[in-house]
Amino acid sequence: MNYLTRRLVTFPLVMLGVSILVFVSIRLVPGDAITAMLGTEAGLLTPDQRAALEAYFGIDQGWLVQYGRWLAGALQGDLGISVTYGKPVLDVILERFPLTLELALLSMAIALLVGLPAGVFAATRNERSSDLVVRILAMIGQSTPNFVVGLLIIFVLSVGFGVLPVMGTFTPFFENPLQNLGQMILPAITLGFAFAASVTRISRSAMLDVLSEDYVRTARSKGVPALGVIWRHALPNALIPVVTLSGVEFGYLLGGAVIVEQIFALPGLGRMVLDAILQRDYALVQGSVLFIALNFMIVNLIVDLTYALLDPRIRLGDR
Amino acid sequence: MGLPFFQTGAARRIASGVALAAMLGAATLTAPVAAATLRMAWSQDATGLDPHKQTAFSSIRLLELIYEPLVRLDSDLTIIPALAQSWEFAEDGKTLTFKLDPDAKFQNGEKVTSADVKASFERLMAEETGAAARANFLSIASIDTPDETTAVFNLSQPDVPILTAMTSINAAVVPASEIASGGIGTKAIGSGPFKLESWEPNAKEVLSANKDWAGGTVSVDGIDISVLPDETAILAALRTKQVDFALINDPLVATLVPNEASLTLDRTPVLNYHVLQLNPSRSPMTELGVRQAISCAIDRQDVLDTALLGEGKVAGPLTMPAYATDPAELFCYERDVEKAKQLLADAGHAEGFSATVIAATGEPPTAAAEAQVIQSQLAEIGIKLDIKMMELNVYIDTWLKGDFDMAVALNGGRADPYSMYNRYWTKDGNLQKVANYIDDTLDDLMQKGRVETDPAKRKEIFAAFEKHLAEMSPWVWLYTSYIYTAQQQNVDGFVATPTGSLFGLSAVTIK
Amino acid sequence: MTPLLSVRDLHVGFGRDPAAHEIVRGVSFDLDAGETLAIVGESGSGKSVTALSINRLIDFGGGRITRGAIDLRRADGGVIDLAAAPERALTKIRGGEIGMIFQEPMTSLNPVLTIGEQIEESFRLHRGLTGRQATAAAKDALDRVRIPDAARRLKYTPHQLSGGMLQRVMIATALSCNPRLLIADEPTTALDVTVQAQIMALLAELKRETGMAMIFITHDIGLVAGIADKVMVMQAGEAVEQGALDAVLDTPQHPYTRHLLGAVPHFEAGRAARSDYRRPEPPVAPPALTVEGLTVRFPVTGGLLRRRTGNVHAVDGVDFDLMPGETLAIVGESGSGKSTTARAILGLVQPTRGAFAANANTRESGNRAPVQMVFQNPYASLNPRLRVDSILAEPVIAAGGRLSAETTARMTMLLERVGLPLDSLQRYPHEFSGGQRQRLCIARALMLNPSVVVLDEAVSALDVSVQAKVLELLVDLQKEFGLAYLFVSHDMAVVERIAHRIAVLYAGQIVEIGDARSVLSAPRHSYTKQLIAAVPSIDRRHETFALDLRQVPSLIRPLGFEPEEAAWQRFGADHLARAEG
Amino acid sequence: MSLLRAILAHPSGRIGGVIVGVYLLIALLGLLGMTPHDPLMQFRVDRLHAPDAVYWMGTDLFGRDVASRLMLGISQSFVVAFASVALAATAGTVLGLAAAWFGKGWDGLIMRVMDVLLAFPAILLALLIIAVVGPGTWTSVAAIAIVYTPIFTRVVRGPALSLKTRDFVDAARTFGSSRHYILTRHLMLNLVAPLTVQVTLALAWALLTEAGLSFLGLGTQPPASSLGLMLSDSRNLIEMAPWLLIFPGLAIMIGILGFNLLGDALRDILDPKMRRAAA
Repeated sequence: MNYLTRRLVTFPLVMLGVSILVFVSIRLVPGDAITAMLGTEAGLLTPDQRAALEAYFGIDQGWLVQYGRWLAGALQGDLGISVTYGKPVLDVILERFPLTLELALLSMAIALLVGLPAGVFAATRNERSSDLVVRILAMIGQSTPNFVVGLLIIFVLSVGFGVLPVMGTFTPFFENPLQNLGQMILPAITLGFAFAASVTRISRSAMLDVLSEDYVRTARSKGVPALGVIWRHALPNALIPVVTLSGVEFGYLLGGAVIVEQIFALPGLGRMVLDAILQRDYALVQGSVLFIALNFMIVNLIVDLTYALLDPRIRLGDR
Repeated sequence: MGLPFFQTGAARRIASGVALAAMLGAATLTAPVAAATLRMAWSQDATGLDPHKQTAFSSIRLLELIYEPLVRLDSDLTIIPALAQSWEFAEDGKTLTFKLDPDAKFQNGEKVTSADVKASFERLMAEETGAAARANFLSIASIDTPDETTAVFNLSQPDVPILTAMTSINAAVVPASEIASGGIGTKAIGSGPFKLESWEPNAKEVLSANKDWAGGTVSVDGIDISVLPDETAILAALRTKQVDFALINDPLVATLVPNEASLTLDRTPVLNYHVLQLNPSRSPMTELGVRQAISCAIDRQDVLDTALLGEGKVAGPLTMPAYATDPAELFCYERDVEKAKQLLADAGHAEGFSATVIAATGEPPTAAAEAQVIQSQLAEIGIKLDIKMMELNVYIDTWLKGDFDMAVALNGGRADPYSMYNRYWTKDGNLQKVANYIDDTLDDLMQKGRVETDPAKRKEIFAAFEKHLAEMSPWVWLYTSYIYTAQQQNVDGFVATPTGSLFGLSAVTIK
Repeated sequence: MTPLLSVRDLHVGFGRDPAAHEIVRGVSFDLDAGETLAIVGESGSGKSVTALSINRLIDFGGGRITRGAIDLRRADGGVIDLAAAPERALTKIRGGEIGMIFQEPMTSLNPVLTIGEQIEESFRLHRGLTGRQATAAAKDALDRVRIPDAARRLKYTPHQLSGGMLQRVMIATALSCNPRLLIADEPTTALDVTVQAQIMALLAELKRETGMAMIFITHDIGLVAGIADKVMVMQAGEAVEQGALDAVLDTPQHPYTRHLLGAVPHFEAGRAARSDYRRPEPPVAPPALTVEGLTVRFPVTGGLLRRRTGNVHAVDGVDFDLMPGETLAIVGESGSGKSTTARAILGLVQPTRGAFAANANTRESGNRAPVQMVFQNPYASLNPRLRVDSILAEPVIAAGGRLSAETTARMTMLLERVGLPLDSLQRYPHEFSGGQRQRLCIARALMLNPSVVVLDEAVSALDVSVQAKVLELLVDLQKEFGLAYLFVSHDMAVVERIAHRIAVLYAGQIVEIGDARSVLSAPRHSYTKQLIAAVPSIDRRHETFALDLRQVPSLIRPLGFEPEEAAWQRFGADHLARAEG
Repeated sequence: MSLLRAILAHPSGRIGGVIVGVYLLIALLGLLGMTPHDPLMQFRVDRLHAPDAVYWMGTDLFGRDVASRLMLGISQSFVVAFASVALAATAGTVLGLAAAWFGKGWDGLIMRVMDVLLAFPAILLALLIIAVVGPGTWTSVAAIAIVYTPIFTRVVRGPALSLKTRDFVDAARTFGSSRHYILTRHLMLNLVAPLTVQVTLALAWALLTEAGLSFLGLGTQPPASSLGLMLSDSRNLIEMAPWLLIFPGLAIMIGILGFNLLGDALRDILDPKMRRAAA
């Protein structure tokens, strides 16, 4: 597909841009790996000691040399070694990624399972009281910061009910799916809350648009019953904005949900990058931001492919 | 005080709890098996495994469970044996001899020998290691190893505090073989009570008991440490019995622990001190009167009551019980706004001035609150403070450069006054640039204290030092706080030390 | 015997208080089986609302039947009042007993479902057919509307077919379950005139085959002559006149019917052509506009590297000239290149080749913009966020002028000339009706006193009676300012009223050009003949059209392709036609 | 004025308009210092005082009046939200217009740069900016603005591209109108509607983002107050002083609700496509 190849060609360009941006910005931040490791004690180092440590962390060269070295490695798939983890950056990322992916998938599933039917329902009840209730709920969902939702969930469950999923020791899905889901469900709900609200709102307005289209009138004129009109004729046409929104949100979620990961103590990408920034683990910050950006672009690509799947005009057109 | 605003009847609470647990899946209930593994949580993880390089409290707490120094401090800050069974200063104070525990073994099975001690200290002293603690050991001229269990430190000058410095895990003895192979920092092979089985930074550690530990018998099978970055989550985990033992930093969270009948909160006063650092090289803090005015204008107890909910003790510069003076005897520890105004006016700043105070975000958790109370208190004498919060590393960078008017800080304390303060208040102290204050009296007292071996005389010297320091007010010392450990009823035997060490976990039992 | 459909005192309203906002106010009519009723009216007359009320689709458009009855005799002989029927009963009737087709075939089919799926659905719903049976039935339905290669087309999605084809698919769908009543709501308005003729022919043929009744809604009274048995004329929600076709067309009673029949342009095969101008021979003045060998090609790219694989020959070697005071109409169907020609002359498209020269109006000096344009859609060609004074001032400012008293004076003069109130200057476009907006566009085009005005489908978007008035205005302005018009249109009836000369464009080339009366009354080129034959007329009653399934040739040519040099045949003083091979 | 009337006639516009209006009033009062108490005054004897007649919404850890701080917080949050959205909208408009108008290479370049910003995890971008410059009101503004610029660029570029092909732009070209005239009169004026809608919705998002940044300690700095900072400061005090969470929480929710309702109404009013659906 022509359009696809053009998108693929811009991939490396954008990635290069991202890598330069992250490289420069992380180095503009005061403090380095040495102060991150030694804290105020770093002041006790003699100049020779400091030089030795800079060489150890690979920050003794100029930026350009560092970037060149890093880029050369990255092109060969070597993102460098994380100083905090003492492991190749890619290994560290790939250890954290499954959780982030699962969390993103679960939140999206919740958002779509709740938001889509709610939005469609509201659209068919346009301007009636049930529509208003759904809309108000959706707006409240959209206007509550997710840390408030997360903290309230934890608080209500632990104080009010005395139960809480195991926090801290995270169980991978394939080790014990039940326990894993038990751990993931609350963060997923926290993230899915606002996500579902957005899906509700966008699917409602898209459905309203579609329901006023000529072909819906045609379907009705053929005697298609109300449910058939909604699910078979209208919904597939209303999905594109929903896919767009879900794609963007999902893409962001793949970058890690810093706040929710922090509250629920999940070892995901978001916290990893946050910690990497705080600990000045340059290689890890660079590698993971690049990884996240790549994911984001792949998700966008998938979204575009989904458009083609949904809409034959895009599938067969020579866009 | 606690008023849980979702109060429910006990019966309903249990019933709904069960229902909810079922809903969330059986997995959410904590394992009922009385495992002998201690489940523990903390909010800040270690940042590395090299005992000679890591200086953050969070790293030291972990490494103290794995590595051992030659000597360590007990809960009264008395020096007690660790790897060394005994030690002795020579008459001239220039030779220090250690006798090692012949049973001590590293976790790789090798015996701990005097060669390891020599190699460890040589590594520590080498510039390319980049060990911050090197500054404390500059007086070591050479190390002799007459036999496997004897290590002799030859000092270039009498140095009493060096023994206290050796209690730090930053002076841990590591296997010479690991030094040679370059494995320090990537693996953790110590001689301590626990072995590090796995470490996932910022997520969790798994420790197992070291059966061969020469220092005693560890009664738990191991420790699973979870990193829960949000301390409210730690509290929630304690409430739902997911963890047996937790370390808490934030007094706001800690004070909630006793509300839960099944939990015990232990608070131990620590040597670390909360302080408002002034920069005496910056006008108008160059004026003694201005600094003293600030000291007089601050109501230390009020800051403590507000920012830490009273969780701490107003303290002078010397926080170790053996040397501490009653704060009431120190300069202006009773707030005196009138005097402050007078001092300020005498210094030519009757109408006050503006300054910026820096503080680190979340380190300590109470920093922002302290800054705000101080801001409000100083406003009363016309000093307008501008608070600048900084991410920790940015703060450290700024702090090390001495690039601030004032700084809210939580600085580390030591069991020995000299080790604690020589870096700031001697003329060639490594952090003299941070303190930015040169005072012959302080320098002189420091040097005297360093070489004096008679405890009573030392105490006298440092009492004079403390009094002078408080009066000169280069900094405004506020108070010391607590380290908090919370534990379930089934945990027993933990003893905390004022250094904040969790070494006491080696003696913990689980019922 | 009761009629198939009997509508009594139908009232339909909209909004929160439907009774207070009635769009249809007391319409009654009867329709027998096999009969065709044409409902004629302009926009806002309530004709579509009436149609949508019959199968109660109006419920979904925010309307409510406030009064009246719609009695339908069902297949089993029972009578149901559709106005009061529950939705459940209605879904059985819609598609099963009443079929419907709509104005816009391009938007009336679901873009994400294949043609086959959409036709099969009707069989599934009303006949209970599934799987292979339904597919076979769908294929038969497509065959029935004369779609070639039906089996393959079933797998197409709507965007792969042309408008005319889609309207056939719509008809196939609507008729799939042999409804006894078909409602056709302006089914040909969006289509080209030759396609319209074919759809009309198809509908007539199918009606004969099935014996169904039909309600045909249109704004074009000329169109109904060929198909209707009865006519109902609607105005402002009321049926002002109804009766048998001939009676209504020949002896209209109501003034509005007379207006529709008289004042509105109807095609009269050249008889109504203008006779107020004749080309002086030899020419006394240089032409206002000369176009020579105008060629516009758009690249077609393909493959991974987006290499140029061919060209769309949108306009291919067009020559003509236009004298001051003269109107040249360029007619053609969609895709013929007529709009591209106009746009190229205005510099909106870059011509590949060719030259054109415009001469300034000789009567006044200081003229810097000899050619101006009026666009088709008056709603789109005025910036909705600008006030009328800014809109009219724009050409002056663009030409480097300033908002002087002189400019304002010209604005007021032109507003008055195009028949708009003087306070218009302080108003925004949305405060005007479509016809008024087109007058604004004309005034704007005249601000710089051009010698040539290009009118691109300038009256096509307007209601029929408004069309007539704007055409009158154009003729008056032409005389007053000595304007030359290049009038681009697909509507032969309109062209007849305004053109002095006509150029017929087909596939990017002029196939016939000459004096309007001559071209319209005696077309020479086969395409022109076909085009003129397809134009509906009130004179051609109960006429059947032959179905013609030819497709317009593709305009995509390989790289390097050049059309043959045209050979022209002369018919009379001013009438040329391209020789056909 | 007719827009105001249209908003008030629209059911959700009325609610949203009233909420936003009341908040603007509160923000103004907050900025003018017309609060029940001094929002910075620490009544330390009344620390963590439950709501009563004196302290309508209770006091915080320092004994500051929550109601007064809430007013200050609303004004602070509004300043951050309005300033960042204004910056992002301006930058996005310029870039989007440039991309749409110049097309080809410029379009490619601008949109690729926007892709870079979009692909860069937003909160991390904000974090890095804040880490470099240091946290504070104006840094939050800059960070949020940079995160939103690509979104506005897209919002402007799409309609600008389609406006570029509209008849009235074609008409302007036939007159020979200058680029400047076409850009300002024909494109910009018609972009006001989609921009207004997007701005209103972005304001809601900016309030949320500010709250998120404050939670990570990167937003507004003490002792100033913002809704997000109040919320995040309350997190460890939920049990002791629930009013510290409840009031700012409600304030932020209702505020965002107001912006969202107003945005929806504006979309209905300004977007002719929706007007058709509503008719």
